[in-house]
Order: sequence, then structure tokens, then C-alpha cells
Amino acid sequence: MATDLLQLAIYGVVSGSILTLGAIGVSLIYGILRFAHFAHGDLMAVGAYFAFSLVAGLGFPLWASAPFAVAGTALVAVAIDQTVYRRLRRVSPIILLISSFGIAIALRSVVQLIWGPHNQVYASGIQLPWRVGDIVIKPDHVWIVLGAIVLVTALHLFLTRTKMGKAMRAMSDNMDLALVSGIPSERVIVVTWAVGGGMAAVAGIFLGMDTRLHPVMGWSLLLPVFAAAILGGIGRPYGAIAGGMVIGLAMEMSTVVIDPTYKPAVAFALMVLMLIVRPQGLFKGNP
Amino acid sequence: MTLLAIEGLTGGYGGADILHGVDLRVEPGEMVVIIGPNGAGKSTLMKAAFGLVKIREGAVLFERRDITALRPDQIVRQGISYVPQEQNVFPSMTVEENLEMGAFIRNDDIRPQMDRIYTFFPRLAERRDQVAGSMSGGERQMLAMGRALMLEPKLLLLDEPTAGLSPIFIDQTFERIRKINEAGIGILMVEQNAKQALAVCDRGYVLTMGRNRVDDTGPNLLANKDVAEMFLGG
Amino acid sequence: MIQIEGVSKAFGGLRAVDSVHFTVATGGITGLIGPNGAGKTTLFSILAGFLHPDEGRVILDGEDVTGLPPHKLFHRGLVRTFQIPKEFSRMTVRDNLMIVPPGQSGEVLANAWFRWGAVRREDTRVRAKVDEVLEFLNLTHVADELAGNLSGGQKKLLELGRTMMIDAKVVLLDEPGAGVNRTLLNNIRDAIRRLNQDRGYTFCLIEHDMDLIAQLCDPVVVMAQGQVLTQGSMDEIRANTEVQDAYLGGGVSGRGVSAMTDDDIGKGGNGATDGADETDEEWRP
Amino acid sequence: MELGGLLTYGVFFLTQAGIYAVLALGLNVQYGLTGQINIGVAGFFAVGAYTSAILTTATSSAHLGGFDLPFLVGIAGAMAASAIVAVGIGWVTMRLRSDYLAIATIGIAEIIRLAFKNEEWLTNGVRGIPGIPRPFVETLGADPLISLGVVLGFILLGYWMVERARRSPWGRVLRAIRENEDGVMAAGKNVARFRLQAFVFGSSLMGMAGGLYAHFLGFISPEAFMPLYGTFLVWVMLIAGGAGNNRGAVLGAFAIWMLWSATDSLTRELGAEYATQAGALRVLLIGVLLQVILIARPQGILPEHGRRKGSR
Repeated sequence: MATDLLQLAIYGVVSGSILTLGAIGVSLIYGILRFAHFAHGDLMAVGAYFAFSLVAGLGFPLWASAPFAVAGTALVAVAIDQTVYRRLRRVSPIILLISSFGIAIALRSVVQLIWGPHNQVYASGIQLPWRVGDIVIKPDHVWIVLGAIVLVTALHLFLTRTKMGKAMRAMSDNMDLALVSGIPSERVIVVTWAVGGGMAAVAGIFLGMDTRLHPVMGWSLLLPVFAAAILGGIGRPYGAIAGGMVIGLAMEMSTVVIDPTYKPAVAFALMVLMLIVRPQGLFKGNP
Repeated sequence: MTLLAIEGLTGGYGGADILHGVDLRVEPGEMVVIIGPNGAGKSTLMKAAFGLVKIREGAVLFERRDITALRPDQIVRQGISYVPQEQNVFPSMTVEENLEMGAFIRNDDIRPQMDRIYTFFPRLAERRDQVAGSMSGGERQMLAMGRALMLEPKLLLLDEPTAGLSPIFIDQTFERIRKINEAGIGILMVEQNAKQALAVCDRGYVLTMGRNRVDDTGPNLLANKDVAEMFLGG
Repeated sequence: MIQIEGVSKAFGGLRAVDSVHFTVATGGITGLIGPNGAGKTTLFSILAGFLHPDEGRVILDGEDVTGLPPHKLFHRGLVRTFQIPKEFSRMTVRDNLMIVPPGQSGEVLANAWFRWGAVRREDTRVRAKVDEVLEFLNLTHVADELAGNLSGGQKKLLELGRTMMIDAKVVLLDEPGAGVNRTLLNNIRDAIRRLNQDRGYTFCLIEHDMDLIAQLCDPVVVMAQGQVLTQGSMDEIRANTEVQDAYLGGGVSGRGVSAMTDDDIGKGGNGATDGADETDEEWRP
Repeated sequence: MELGGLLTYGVFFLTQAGIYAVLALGLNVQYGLTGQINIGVAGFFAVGAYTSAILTTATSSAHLGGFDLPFLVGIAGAMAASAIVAVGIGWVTMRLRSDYLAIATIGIAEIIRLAFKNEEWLTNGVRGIPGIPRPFVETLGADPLISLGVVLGFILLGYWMVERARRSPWGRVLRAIRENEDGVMAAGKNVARFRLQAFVFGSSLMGMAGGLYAHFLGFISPEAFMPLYGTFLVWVMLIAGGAGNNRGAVLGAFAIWMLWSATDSLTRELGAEYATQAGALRVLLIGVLLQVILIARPQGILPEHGRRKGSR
């Protein structure tokens, strides 16, 4: 039993890592643009499929295709912002939310058009897992967790050490003061989309490594990703790390008592509980 | 050359005008204070100078350049810094980061300026790694001023810098503003503590109902019996 | 009518309202004045149930109503208006007022389907009342205009109209004169006076236009830094040097209203050493 | 296509569009009148469909029931079941910001979908529930025109309910809440209660549409619902037709359904091997259309200017 739980905890950390990367993007975007970006899951799928094209089409190893996928997805995110969201920003966050819902559907259709509706994998065949006692660890899982740690650290450094990263935090903190300080908001917004999109791409690639690729893969992760962001206090990228881990662990550990199909329900229940008890999140989110 | 000249300014938020043909000027190195009863349009006037209010008529000139139609981020680049009354720091960022954000548009070495600010506000130096949201009101006000000074502006706009501060801090704040001014930076501020503000400033404007009423030197205004009555009507 | 007993409210460390006591007398017009940040609007929000006081009690007509939500207080005849009018901008002036009467049968969804006749009849009555109110306020000509298109002064009148739609007992007016031109201001002043004299409304109003206060209010309560500084007739207030100081600032020490220390304002500051931080450095740019 | 076939197709088309019109009316109560964002339309739709199916089918060992009850009882049950789900989710989220409601409805729809797929005792899982009787089949026969008539009748009923609600003092309060919540509170109304009522009312209309759908098709399974596209199409219909305007909602439903069905010919043009791509292309077009409408004509075909005369 103890080993079972430990094994589940490992899976939990793995999916927590993936959720964290998604939730950070959602939180960054929310912090600066004040709207819930519903197309984020599908951006993850786009990233995963970009990498798939390079792996399956050009025979790149996955690690080498990841940077291209990240850049491509960041570009897609910025392009969507500049063509659609930018025009709706002054209208209202509600309209932006509805628009992003439509973008989500459109992105998924594009994925389906280009790569087809079927399941895909980066590498077929069975990976030889490592065994530590009764615990089974797949090399992919190690890469996912390590990758997430590296990325989160990199993001942390970006947000705390670079001028642009600090400007992002400043805008999320106090938009009006950022403007009167001369911070160029449009440029910061573009960078926010690039960073959020890039992180989403990595999350998508990791999700593809962990399971498989499918056009709906991103959308199905949207609920847990938002649950993680809300748990951490939406608008707080650091909270998203804690939120992602809590949701990831809870979803995996819950399979001891309930049917694994209902994992999303666990994320949902935690989110609802949070909304009732402490709507501002574990760490105080943006109002 | 006049530093800031506001000429016949009429405007407000949305539909209703709050300012009705206001004139005001700040000469280089001058310290000018705007006083008047609540709702007279003092803060609105200051915001109008900084491009934050819709201006229907009139002009704002900075060193004879027309800045009436510029956005705040463009006005900052002209050499004007603005300290809002409330929410004038980035609460989740450290003191040092707040100062850096003040200098966002500068691409040169900001270290010397930051050191000067730390010497001027030793309290900020002590707290440089503390997040602004956890500081007291007086410290935040120092930080807000420090942030605005990072640009090395020619003109500093201060909106009620002593609001909500305890008496001892009010004195200190005026003292600091005077020192900043003595170094040649033009100052335009809105103040509630009219007596103290008039005592330290070069000139003052009294605004009521969005219009100029009196302008004179600080001491003269202080001695003016009508000024006190203007606040209480009648 | 309203007794305010030791009401306090702090935000973070800032004591916006600090053990305030005073009484709004039945049938009178009480003025509430004071410099910005004195806590007047916060006090209104507490009286009308929008904020919960940290300490103290609010007694309405002899009953403790502290902490009741706005809609409950509303039903007891206590109504507030807002400094910035909260009109429903994309609805007509008439609809803005038709909203107001509480417990309209048509607000129950089932009645809208199954008792349409009764709902219509009631609506007709409400409409007649609205017409009367609009007439009273000289707003009839804009009845079908979208409220968002009204001038600032007309919006203030509309706010007043809302309080007339229920026969309010006490009305809290937050700056009825702010941003209003002279002509409309007289209009508002007359409306308030007539409501008070002819219909027995009790008013408490925050206002910065001292002329308006002088014309309408007795007594006048002066607040500064969260506390009641003094109260009396407007002439007494004008003669009071403390009040002048409160407005002009300066001469602060020993005034009794300055109990607030800087430490109260933000958390975490080393309050004890604050203030001892004089700098002799010159500022050299 | 010969005339008979065309006619059959026309009846089929109108019936389906009609069901969407009921959905759009339901969403209009929530978004158009109240400003609530429900991304779980398909969930409430599915609850309605399954409830009515279970209530009206003959007893079966494959799923709960059936209870062999009359069609109208099925529809009433469908509305009640969706309303109950809505009360649960609404109770939690009504006091929060509208984007939280949106996320919560995504969750509830997903859970509903999973439950209907996996709880075989209740729904017979992926095999679905067959043999759902057509409306009034015993008295009026199985002519598709009868179904169409019934659906049109329900559109009228739904339209009447929503329009009357909109024009009533109740609708007036909702519009006011959308404009300025504090103002409504100051006017002594219980804002949360009105919001919850609107959410539940809208959801029960979606349940009603679900019931109609089940009886119209005669067979339902989790796959039949296209969970997301269901929701998405309804949103595009409402936005295109004019959020806040009931005639706009109905018009949008028919217009977008016509467009959607017209693009169906793409599938046939491209042939069977490209069927899935064609499907994706159709969805993409609608997704782009939504963006175009939001940017170019956010008020829709029939704007909500009725609000000027409002409660007349």
C-alpha cells in the first residue's frame, strides 16, 4: 500500500509538473490582461504537434524539436493576440473570454486538419522503466520533472532579474502606475503572450511524452490547469506552482479510492472547494 | 523659459467638465502648490497636465513644447515624473525593483541615481529587499517619490504627498520635497495640508469649482484671510 | 432616527472610521463635512450596510441594525446615494426608477408567466408613481432617455428620485452637489428641502459645497481623520478654528484627532523607529 | 435530390435548428439578460436528454428505468433535472466573478459527460439508450412533421417564457444588475438570488432542448452530443443573432444552423476519406466567424436595442 501511494505520488508530481507549466501561462496572462484565457489548453496541443512534426517528419530527436515548437507556439500566441485579442481588449474581459473560447475551438480544428484526428505518439515501443525497489520510474517522467524545474527556475530568473520580466510583474501589480512610469504596455503584452505560449508548448510536449497526442489533449487539461491557477491565486505565477502540484497529486492519489476516469472531477471538486472557502486562492490572487 | 505652462484648460472625465479654463505655470526650479476645497479639481488638474484626463480646450506646454495630446508614457520621456496619491508603488515588488521600474525608459547606468536616492532616503536603503506592500504608509510615500526621481526629471508632480501620514511624517515629507526642489527640480503639488504647503512653496494657486481663484506667493496666500474662508464657503 | 455609537472601521492598518458617535435627528437635515479621507463615505457605507463595522453599533429607529445587508436596510426605509451616481446607464430614466419599489410581484418569475395581468396592473401603478417623481424632479422631458446620456446634475437628481420611489425614512446623500452646475444645484437643493419639509424625509448628506450645506443643514457634523471633530450650526463651524485647521492642515499636534500614527497605515513597518528617520542629506541630481 | 427527399430533409433541418433555438434562448437568459458565461451548455443539454429518455422509455435492464412515462412528463423531468444541476453549481459561483462561473461550467459539463459514459447502470454507457418514443407517437403517429410541430411549439413556449421574463420587472432587475450591481443592491434587491434564478431558468430551457432532442432522434449515446461543439455552436448562434434579444437568439440559431448544414456539403464534396478534415474545416470556419462577429458587429444581427423601450 505504501509503495502504491509512493508510486502514485510520483505520477502526481509528473502531472503536477505539466499542470504547473500550463497554469503559469494562464496566471501570467490573467495578471496582465485580466481575462481567463480559455484557448490555453489548445495552445498546449499546438506546441505538442509542432514538436511531433519535427520528430515524425524530419526525424529530429524530441529534445531538439522542442525549441522550435516553443518558438512556433509563442509566435502563434502572439499572432492570435495581435489579430484578435488586441482589437477586443478595450471592449471587456468577458468578450475576450468568449473570443478565446472560439479560438480554442479553431485551434483544435487546425490541429485536426493538419495532423488528423487520431492518437499519435512521439516514440513507439516500450520504454524500459527503472526500478527502485517496487517503485517504477520511467525515464520520460524524470525528464518531465527536471524540465519543469529548469523552466520554472528560468522563468523565475526572467521575472526577477530581467528588466522585461520585472516590467511584467509591475504591470500585473499596478497597471496605472506602470503606464505613468513609462513602461510600454503593448510590448510587455507581446512578451507575455510569447512566454505564456512557450510554456504552454513545453507543457503540451510533456503531456505528449507522458501519454499521447490527440487534438483534444489540451482542452481536457484546461479544467485542471485552471483549477491549479485558481488554487494558487489566479494572476500569481508562483502560486501556480503550488496549485499545479496540489492538483496533480490530488488527481493521481484519488485513484486509490475512486475510478480513474473521474480524475477531472477531483480537480473540479478542489477548485469548487477553494472558491467557497478562499476565493482569492492559496496565495492572494489579483482581485 | 517657463517649465510648465497650462493655458485655459477645460476638461474632465467622460461627459462632465471638472476644470473650466484653468491657467497655471511653473518656472524652472520653482515649487508650486495647488490648494483648494475638496472637489475643486486639484488632482484633476494635475492629472490633466500628465495626459490622464480628457482635455477639451486649452493647452499644456512643457518647455514651450505642446504636450497636450501626448500619452503618459510619452510625457514621461519629456522629463516629467508623476506620483499618484494612492497606489503609487508596485506592492509585490521590492524597493529596489520599484526604483528600477521608475527608470524603465532609461537605458544608461541607473546605479548612481539609485545610490543617490538611497542616500537621500536612508530608510529605503535599509529596506531595499523588502516588498513594497509590507511597508508603512510613510515608507511607501518615500518609495513613490524615489521611483519618480529615478528618471532625473525636470518637473515632479506630486498628488497629496502627505495624505494619510502622521504629523511627524508630514513635516519630514515637506522637508524632503523642499530639498528636492532646492536641487533645481521643479515641483508642482496638490496639498490638503495647505498651511504647511504654503509655508514651504514659492507660489500657490487656490482652485475652487474648477476655476482659478487666487494665485500669489506662499506667504501672501497664508496671510490672506479670504483663503481660509474659501475652504469653508460663505 | 439614526444613532451611531462608537463605530470604527479599519482597512489594513488605516483607521478610516474611528469610534464615531453622533445622531441623525428625525426630520432634520444633518450635514457631514470634512477634508478628503476623513472617513465620511466609509461611514455612509457602514450605515447603509455595504461595509461591516469592526466596532460599534448603528441604531435605526431604536433598533440595532448593525451589519444588516443593504437590501434589508433599504426595506426599513434607509437609502443611500453614491458620490459617483450608480445609474443603470443603458436603461431609460424611467426604467431606472421602475426598478426601485421593493417586492414588486413581477420580480417573482412565476408571476411574470402566470399572473401577467396582476403584474401589468402593478407596473401601471409603479409607472404612475415614476411619472410623479419625474415631475417633482423636473425630469419628465428625459424620461425615455438612456440614463447614461444624462448630465452629471441630472444623474444626481435621478439618484434622489430613487429614494423617492420607496417612501424612504432616512436618506444618506453622498455629495449631491458634486460636479453639478448652478441651476441644477438649486434644483437639487429645492428638491431636498421640499422632501424634508413636505414629506418628512430625514436626510444626512456629505457635501463639499459649503453654501449648499449652509442653506440646508443643521446641525453640521465635522469629521477629520476618521473621528468627529465637532458639530454645531454652520456659523459655529465656520467660527471654529479647529475646523479651519482640519481643512487647511498644519498646527496638527495636540489636536486630539491625530492619534493615528504612521504605523497604523501599513503593516510590518518598524513603527517605533519611524519618524526618527531625519535625513540631513541634500538632494543632488 | 427529389422533392420527397428534399422535403424530408427540410423537416429534419428545421427540427434540429428548432432544438438549437431553444438552447439559444436558454443561453440568452444567462448571457444575454444576465451576463453569465456558461461554457457547459452541452452538459445541461445532456442531462435533459438522458432524464427524459430514462423517464419515457420502456423498462430495460440496460439502464435505470425506464419508467414508460408520457412525453410531457419526460420534458418536465428534463427541465427539473437540469435545473437541479444548475442550482448546485450556481449556489457556489453566483457570488463570484463571471469568469469563475465559466470555468466551473466547463468542469460540470466534463463531469456530466464522464458520468454518462461510465455509469452503465444509469445510462447504459457508450451503448446508449435506444427506443425513445417520438412525441405523442401513440395519439398522433410517427410522422416527422409531428415532431417538427412539437419542436416549433416548444420554441414558441420557450420564446414566450423568456420574452415575458425579459419584459417583466424581473427582467428589468436583471438588466440593472448587468449594468451596475451596487446600484441594484442599494435599491434593496437580493442580487445573488436574481442571478441564481436566471442561471437555473436558462439551464432548465437547455434541459428542455435536451429532452426534445432525445425524443426527436429516438436514440442517445454520449457520442451523440459532441459536447463542446454543442456548446460552441449555441454561443455563436446567440452572439450572431444578438445577445439579449430573444428574436435574435432564434434567428441566430436558424441562420447559423443553415450555415453549418451548408458547409456539410464540404464533407460530401471532399469524399469520405477526407470526412474528418472537412468536419474540422467546418468548425474552423465557425470559429473564425465568431471572431469576425465579435470584432465587426458585436451586437449581432438584431441588437438588444429593445432595452430602450424595455418594459413597455
